[in-house]
Amino acid sequence: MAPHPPPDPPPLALVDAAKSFGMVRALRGVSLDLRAGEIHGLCGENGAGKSTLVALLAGVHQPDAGHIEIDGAPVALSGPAAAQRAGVAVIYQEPTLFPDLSVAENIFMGRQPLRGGRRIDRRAMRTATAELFARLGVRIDPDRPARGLSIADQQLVEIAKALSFDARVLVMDEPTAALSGVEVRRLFAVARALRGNGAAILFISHRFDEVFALCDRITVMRDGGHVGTGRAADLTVDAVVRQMVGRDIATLYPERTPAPGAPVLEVEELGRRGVFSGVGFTVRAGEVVALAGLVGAGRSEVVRAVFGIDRYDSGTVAVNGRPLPPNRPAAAMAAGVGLVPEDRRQQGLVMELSVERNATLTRRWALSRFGLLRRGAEASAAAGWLGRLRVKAGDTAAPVATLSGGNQQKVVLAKWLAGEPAVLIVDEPTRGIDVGTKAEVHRLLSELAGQGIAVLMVSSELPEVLGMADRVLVMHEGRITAELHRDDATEEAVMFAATGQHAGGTAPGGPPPEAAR
Amino acid sequence: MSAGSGTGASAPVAEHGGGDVRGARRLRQVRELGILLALALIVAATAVANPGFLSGQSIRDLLLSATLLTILAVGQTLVIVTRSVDLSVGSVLGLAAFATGTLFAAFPGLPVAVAVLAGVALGAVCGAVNGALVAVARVPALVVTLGTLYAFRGVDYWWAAGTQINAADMPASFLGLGRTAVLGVPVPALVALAVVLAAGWYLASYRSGRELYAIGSEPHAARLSGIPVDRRIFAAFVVNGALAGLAGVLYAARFGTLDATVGTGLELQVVAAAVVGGVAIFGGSGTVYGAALGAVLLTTIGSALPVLRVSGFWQQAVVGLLILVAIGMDRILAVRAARRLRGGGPDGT
Amino acid sequence: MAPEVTERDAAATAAPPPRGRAVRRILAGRESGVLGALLLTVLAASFLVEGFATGRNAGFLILDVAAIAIIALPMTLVVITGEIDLSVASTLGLTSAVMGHLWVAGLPLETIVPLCLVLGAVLGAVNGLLVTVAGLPSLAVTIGTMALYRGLAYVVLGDTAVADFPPAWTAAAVGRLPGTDVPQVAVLIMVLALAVGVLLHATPVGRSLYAIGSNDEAARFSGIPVRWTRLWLFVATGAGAALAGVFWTLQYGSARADNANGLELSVIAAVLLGGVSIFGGRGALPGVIGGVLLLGAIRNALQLADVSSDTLNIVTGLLLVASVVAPNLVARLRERRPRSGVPPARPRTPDRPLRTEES
Amino acid sequence: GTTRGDADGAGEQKGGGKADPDAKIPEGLKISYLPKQLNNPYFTYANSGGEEAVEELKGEYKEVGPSEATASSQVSYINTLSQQGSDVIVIAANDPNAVCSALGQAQQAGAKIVTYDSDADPECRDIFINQASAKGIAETQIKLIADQIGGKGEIAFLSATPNATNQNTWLELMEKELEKDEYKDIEVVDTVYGNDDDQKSFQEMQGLLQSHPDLKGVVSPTTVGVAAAARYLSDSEYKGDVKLTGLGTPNQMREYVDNGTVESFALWDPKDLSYLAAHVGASLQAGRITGAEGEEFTAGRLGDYEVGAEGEVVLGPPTVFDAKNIDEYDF
Ligand SMILES: Nc1ncnc2c1ncn2[C@@H]1O[C@H](COP(=O)(O)OP(=O)(O)OP(=O)(O)O)[C@@H](O)[C@H]1O
Ligand SMILES: Nc1ncnc2c1ncn2[C@@H]1O[C@H](COP(=O)(O)OP(=O)(O)OP(=O)(O)O)[C@@H](O)[C@H]1O
Ligand SMILES: [Mg+2]
Ligand SMILES: [Mg+2]
Repeated sequence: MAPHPPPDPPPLALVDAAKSFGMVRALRGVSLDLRAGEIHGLCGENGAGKSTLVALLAGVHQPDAGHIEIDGAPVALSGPAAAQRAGVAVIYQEPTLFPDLSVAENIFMGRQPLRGGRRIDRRAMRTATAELFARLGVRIDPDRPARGLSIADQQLVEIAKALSFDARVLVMDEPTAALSGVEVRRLFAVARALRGNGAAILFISHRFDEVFALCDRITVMRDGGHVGTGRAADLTVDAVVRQMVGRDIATLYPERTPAPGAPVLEVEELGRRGVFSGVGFTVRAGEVVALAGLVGAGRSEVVRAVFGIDRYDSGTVAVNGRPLPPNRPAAAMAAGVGLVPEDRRQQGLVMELSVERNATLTRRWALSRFGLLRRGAEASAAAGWLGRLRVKAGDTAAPVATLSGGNQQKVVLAKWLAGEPAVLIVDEPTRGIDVGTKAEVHRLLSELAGQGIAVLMVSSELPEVLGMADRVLVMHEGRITAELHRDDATEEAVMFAATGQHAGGTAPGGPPPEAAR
Repeated sequence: MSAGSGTGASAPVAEHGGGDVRGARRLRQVRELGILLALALIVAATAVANPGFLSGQSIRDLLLSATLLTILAVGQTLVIVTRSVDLSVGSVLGLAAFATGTLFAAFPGLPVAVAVLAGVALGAVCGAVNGALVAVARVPALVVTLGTLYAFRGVDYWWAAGTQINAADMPASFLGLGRTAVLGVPVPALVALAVVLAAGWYLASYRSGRELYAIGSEPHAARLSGIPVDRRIFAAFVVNGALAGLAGVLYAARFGTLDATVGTGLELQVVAAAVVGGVAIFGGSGTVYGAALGAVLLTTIGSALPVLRVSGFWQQAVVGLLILVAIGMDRILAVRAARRLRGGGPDGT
Repeated sequence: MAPEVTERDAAATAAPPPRGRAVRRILAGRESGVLGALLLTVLAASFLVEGFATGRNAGFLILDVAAIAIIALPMTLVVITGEIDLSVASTLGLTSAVMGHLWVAGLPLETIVPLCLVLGAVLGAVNGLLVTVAGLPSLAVTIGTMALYRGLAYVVLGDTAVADFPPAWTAAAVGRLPGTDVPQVAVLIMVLALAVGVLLHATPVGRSLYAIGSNDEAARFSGIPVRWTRLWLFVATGAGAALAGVFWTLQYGSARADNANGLELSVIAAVLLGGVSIFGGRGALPGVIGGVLLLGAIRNALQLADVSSDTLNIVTGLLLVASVVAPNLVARLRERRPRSGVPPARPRTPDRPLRTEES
Repeated sequence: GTTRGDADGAGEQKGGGKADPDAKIPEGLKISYLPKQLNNPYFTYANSGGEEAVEELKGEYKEVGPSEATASSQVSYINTLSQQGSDVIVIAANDPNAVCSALGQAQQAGAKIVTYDSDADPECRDIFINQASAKGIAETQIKLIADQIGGKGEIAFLSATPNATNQNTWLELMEKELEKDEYKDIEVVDTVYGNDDDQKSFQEMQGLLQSHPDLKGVVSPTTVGVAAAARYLSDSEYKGDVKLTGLGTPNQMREYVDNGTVESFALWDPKDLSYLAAHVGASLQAGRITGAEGEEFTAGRLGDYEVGAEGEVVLGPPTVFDAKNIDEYDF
């Protein structure tokens, strides 16, 4: 534990807390103290219990054993409202916005500024929202509804909401998972400023560079237990990783010797009014192509259109030389295309279905005979891939909702890998996945490519893009602004193209589409 | 993500969220305008065909007819906005109406105000039963209120036991409530107007009102925000019940003849009024003004068709068609608004 | 339909046991409650109510619920995908009216019946198209078509009733299997139920229905033709309602525009009583059959016991409420109990588990 | 195929056996009343007469019925009654045909079927107690309205549901009655349906008056309709200018007769109707009558009756209520 106990009691501390969900022991006797003026990092594999810990701090769950202390005094947080009253602001792992309400209302719900007669002061609310966004360096119209915001923007609204509390304690569960560098830097600047003002901050992330860049102390968890806490300065990434997974991770990005074959996925002049235009590229068998760009560049939209989820206005998509009918995911699947979507909760998984059924959802027909499902075949097919991806699930018949975020992500991957696609499109495949699994996913992707599968990867993590891709396509405002070969792809080159500065690489697109926002 | 490296801090501030927000908002406002327009069209067309439709008497009749549905639609909106629904309103109205009549029959000298309060209170109690079941037991409102639709009606039948209360059983001062007019506007219509304005004002300007929208928009997030979700849902049901009770009292005052079947089948009309008025059936959006307009629109259609001498056999079909047109129009506006906001996005499934 | 908080908690009870296989899952679900209640009702009524436990009465009971059962089968599928169809009773009425009209016009019944089924399918398709293509909420759409179809029924047949259907046909509708008291229509219902049950519980299509009901976006991302499926389900429901309409007309020997007025609520009540979640994604066919029979049996037994129709209404209502409240209370009580071998069903995502317990 | 043309000669055998006018009425007959709808005040009042008669006959009285007036739910109750072994089922049919097959089964199980208020297909019942001959009702109403409007002008009908058998018969007969020379200046301009729903009737009345500015009178042969129409009239500017008559209950109409909205209206005494039905049922079960035309029997306090054509027994002429006599009745 901490070598020098501070004079003041910590504003928020968890003492010997345990929490079980049915048979799953999510937390077993974890202690953690958040000190004023300090940023505390929390690391752990997927399912280690980080979010559960957050839920206890937020008053969402009550510990089965142990307790929470505020300023040294034990308290029972009966609900989120109680935690808020105690000065704890929380950013949950998944955005929790009200899609029908305006961004400003989302931020101030239940705490709207008032004027005479206890009426809501809309103008004050709008101004305050604009100020918060200014602090974060983003421009989101406070009056627009939250519906339609990208995940990244949703996350930013969440951050603004947490800031609006002016809380003594700020708990952030993977706030950066959906953000790109610019926003992350802004967030860090704000977090440091808050620390300067004496706030206690808990920061959870699977990205070690972030954890080490920001945090003063780091706690590592494993399997619901507390492994250790130490000063960031005294720790190294390797040490933390070893504590987390109980072994060394050789390398995050596997060595690859790409041997691209024939073109498999050919996209030409794809366009959708106001979203993207003139998008064309080819992915060859055995090749990993990354689609990079800033958040909001339209990458997800392009791959969704390719897979047939979204309509497109112009252009063609062909797999193995045969054109795909637009807007028909089933046809794309039949042609051997798979898409791991970016939003696992909304798009990737059916939360109420079991882990097993989610994993076999795309293979319903293949796993049936005479039109009837064969449960045995289903179970074994599911078990195979869930095992390979080391999905941590107590019971594969339990709803997939009971898994931790990272494990859910693995189930989405399993679901698509099981179909043995010819073209695998992955959108942010490692968002929220821990290092161990991340290395595993990378290894898998490259192994698949090695088997001749064409892989198209959308990623906001530059290191991942650079580490994995044979070729990098960079998008900016709905256009491909650069195509970089593995050897030319540097951070600078990608960022230049991604911000539309046309440096390095070629810019196949013309001027940005006129219909851009 | 390597924070701190890259192209430096000079990266431009990106406009997030994008979309033609103002245009989208304008479109949403049109939503209520659309209903108003449809209303004006129907009134105009009917008046051209039969000028008698615009006579003072006829307008008074129209306002009176719309009163009950409007009050019910306002209450229903409160509930629907929280992603619930109350199918039992017809039964609650019937029960409250009968209770009011019985009260007068038993105590002929009762002050009118007491009877009104009693009816409203009975409605609130029924609403509280619904609310408690939905909020405390946390079960789907549609199932619960479908159950209480039968149960309350059963109680009504059992209570009435085949008797009927006639205008003669109620004091003239009470029946007068349904007939007197202030500045040419019937009192019940004024009551309905007051209810609409009060509810609209409350929903738009008070924290707890906005919280109803939050709950309907994303119940889970509402709990995380520390909103007392169960309490709010409960309150919405109680208010809705009380309004149904009020409508029952007004029914008694206006129609004078009361038996156990009063208000049968009204629930779907009420839901239809709210939906036509642009209240999203899955909660989170819609206003009581829209719902009230929806109610007036439906009543106007109901009154205009006989005046237009549309055959009785065609009337119901026309009403159905108009409901479809109204929700279709609403949908078109919503889609357009969404398009402007995001300039694309997945085609809804 | 998006899942809702309250329902989510009801989900708790539906959580399968650790090694949940089909049978045990059904036992653990809401269906078991309904089937148990049915068994109890039938047993109690047999002992307590004179005249209940006779073949003749069973025949009456089955005929009473036949139309509801026929519609409830496809309706179950629709509700599982998170939609609802309130227009079924009106579809029934319109089919009945058209049947009468065509009969008066001199067409042979052998032609009329298929035409009516096609008509029902078309009416269902109208609902389906408005829901899938126009993207309108089904509750709203079918409230509209409920009025529209009933209105059209009046347009077709006006205030008249057509009642001179050939006795051979009307007798067949209420006819019993030779040598028994079992109505012939029971065979039809059983065949349909079996077909729907297999489709729902043992085929890839059934699997996709649950996926659509729980999260239609994820279903689309999994290559499930969501709109197409929903469209077909509405068509099937329309055809089912039309079949019920033909049966109803012959059963009562009377084609009228107001036939089966208000039946939609009985159908929905049976489906919901059977444990199907109104928000989609959850439910099983045995439960629905149990729900239909339970409502019919209670009604029948209470009628025989001379309980008035007022009380019947109250009982029906309370039963519906109890069917959703009871499992929830049980789940909560179980949750309160200290952990035992049985995993208290308490599943919500780690992302959205965060259910507050303020009280 | 099976078309409408293939007439089938399903022969009917009625009133099997011979009547024995002196047969003794057994005690303990189960006489069950099945009104169109339970809790309908009209039937509640009417059936009190039935109860009275059953008591006189020392039988077992029972009233059952659905809470919504539909034929299908009545069928379910008919089945229940036949399963319970009722001796006499007295029913007001919601649909003349839809209840038929169930009634047939009940007959087979030994029950005698008496219809009242609203008949079923003659094939499926033994005797129909007609509240007043349809002709009598039509004539009375036309006479009432003609007198009130001074023998000429536009009139309209406000009926119950478009499907109600008795309503449609009366409407038809009233139109026929109007063809008479003395009524040649009266013109029927519209027929609307209030569905026996108070609010709907109210709105329909309102619609009638607006769309026919020259309307002189309205006939509403349904108690719900006439009351709603009277209420509308009494508050509107048309009061006094537009005459209203029809079939209504004295209690419902008293206020409007008192305030001059309505001059007179007609109805039979439903209590007697139901009373008569019990006697007819008991006589049938005892074998005193079989339902054949011309048979005579005594019905308690109502005196002697004769079975008419098609097994119909007519209660008597309708009573006309006006300011002078209305206070003598309380129903
Ligand atoms: N509501 C719940 N019901 C059942 N099990 C749950 C629930 N919430 C969490 N768990 C289980 O508790 C364990 C800890 O989950 P938690 O979400 O805290 O992990 P995490 O450390 O946040 O993981 P990640 O990095 O993937 O977000 C997991 O095994 C998960 O399956
Ligand atoms: N579900 C959605 N509904 C409506 N609009 C959306 C949705 N998702 C994204 N958008 C809009 O589309 C634009 C681009 O989306 P998005 O941010 O997903 O692009 P991207 O390049 O894929 O970024 P990333 O994948 O890093 O999130 C954004 O402006 C966003 O507002
Ligand atoms: Mg987590
Ligand atoms: Mg994206």
